[in-house]
Amino acid sequence: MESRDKIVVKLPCKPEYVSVARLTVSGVASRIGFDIDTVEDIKVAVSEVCSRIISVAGSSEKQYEIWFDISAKKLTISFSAKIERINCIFEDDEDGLGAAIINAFMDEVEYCPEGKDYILSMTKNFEVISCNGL
Amino acid sequence: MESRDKIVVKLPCKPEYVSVARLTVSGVASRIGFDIDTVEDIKVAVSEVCSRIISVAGSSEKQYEIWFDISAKKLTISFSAKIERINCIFEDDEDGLGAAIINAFMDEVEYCPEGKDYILSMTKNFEVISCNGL
Amino acid sequence: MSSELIMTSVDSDQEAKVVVSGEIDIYTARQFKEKLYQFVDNSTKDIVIDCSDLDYIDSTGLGIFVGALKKARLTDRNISLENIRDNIRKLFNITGLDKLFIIR
Amino acid sequence: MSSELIMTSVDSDQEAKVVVSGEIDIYTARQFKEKLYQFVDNSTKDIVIDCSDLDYIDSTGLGIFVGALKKARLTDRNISLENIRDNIRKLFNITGLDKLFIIR
Ligand SMILES: Nc1ncnc2c1ncn2[C@@H]1O[C@H](COP(=O)(O)OP(=O)(O)O)[C@@H](O)[C@H]1O
Ligand SMILES: Nc1ncnc2c1ncn2[C@@H]1O[C@H](COP(=O)(O)OP(=O)(O)O)[C@@H](O)[C@H]1O
Repeated sequence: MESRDKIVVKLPCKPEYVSVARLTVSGVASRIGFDIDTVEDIKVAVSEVCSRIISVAGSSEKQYEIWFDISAKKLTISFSAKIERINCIFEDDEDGLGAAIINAFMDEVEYCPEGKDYILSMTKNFEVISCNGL
Repeated sequence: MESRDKIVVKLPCKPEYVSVARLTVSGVASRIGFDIDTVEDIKVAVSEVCSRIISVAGSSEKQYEIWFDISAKKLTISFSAKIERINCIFEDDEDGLGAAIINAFMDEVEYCPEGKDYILSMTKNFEVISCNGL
Repeated sequence: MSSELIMTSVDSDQEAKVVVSGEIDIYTARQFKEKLYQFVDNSTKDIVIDCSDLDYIDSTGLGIFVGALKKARLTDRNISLENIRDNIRKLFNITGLDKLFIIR
Repeated sequence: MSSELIMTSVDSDQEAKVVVSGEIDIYTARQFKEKLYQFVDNSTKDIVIDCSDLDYIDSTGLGIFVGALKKARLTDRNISLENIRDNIRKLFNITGLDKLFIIR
């Protein structure tokens, strides 16, 4: 598999389509080689972000996008949506259940990106054999 | 469910991601209420188009898009890709196995759209009770 | 494939039991919340929720479990969760909710 | 979830049998084609393909079955397909390939 593939999914800000996001992310994560438990974790984390976007979007007429960036070492998933006056979608809820789940399942999470074209970005690394002298 | 939802998936022109398209279309079709057999049919038809696009695209650096248009009466799935000099992706193969499958499973197929922003479009109707005097 | 949620419940002399199957997410949550809260309100016994066929739950769903527990506690009752699958059990551990519920 | 394809084969005195499981699509097709054609070339008996665990096949995969049959016919042999699931059987009917293969 080459080093930088991109996949994008654009969905309406409606609760009924979060299941579509879950299926797509499962497909991507398993295809690129994550094991079944990790696929489940990534799916759950993505679903939390989707739900949050839908909750804060305020209008079901809006759409959001999920970007998958696939490289040899990691999968980065970014979300974009035109949500007015909101930069941090998990603001006031950083110790909530949703954020706790995302933090536990992803390796890196960028919650409040400044001046970026996405509103949240998170990364899962492929496991690599440690060379840290262990 | 409201009358016109749109979902878009953008994928690399690479065989390994056709399975992602299949999962996504299964998710969409089942979410909007098609029965399990019809979901399978639509999935198979979409997969045929994806494979064909990848075959004629010529380069795995390209991307293609699948557009889902959801209305109360039907699901329309359109495909777009920047493929030079090709307007009809099933040209010379209209009696091939792929086209036979698509024709059998979808209610309408537009194979060679002229002056459109898609290269193929197909529709599956929700079953409706016939009022044709039957 | 489809993420439907089914909740069935029995409130007899012996037990107050809820069986949830399918997926509890932002789409199915509202309906689930209503049904579960109503069940907790109408029952007078400790409640058992059987999760054998619960495939998926998100933070919205977990919040509803917590809400139901708070309701139950108002009348000194408890909620225990039965037959939770590993993927869901993991969520209870991560969020610390495993310490709130009786899990068996 | 993952659309891997597994093909195992036995070529004994009694039978020449291939078991395919998983998904045959544009991604897994090339590898499948090589293996199946090689098996047909190396065997001298009629060939049975067991499709019990074949979840999915697309036109590329069907084309490979046809190609294998043409190869087999060159030496007067046949290919029969066993235990095809309904969703895949449907594809054979639609394409007319059900008349080409012995399906049982
Ligand atoms: N570890 C915990 N122990 C007890 N209660 C908790 C715990 N984590 C969350 N809760 C409670 O669960 C409910 C839902 O949590 P959360 O999803 O974070 O709330 P919010 O809806 O504000 O995002 C809240 O009432 C919160 O206080
Ligand atoms: N109904 C049929 N009966 C016999 N052979 C068929 C039938 N349909 C297709 N074939 C053969 O199957 C092979 C693959 O078909 P197809 O996928 O249409 O070819 P292509 O690769 O040109 O698209 C071809 O050799 C074709 O002649």
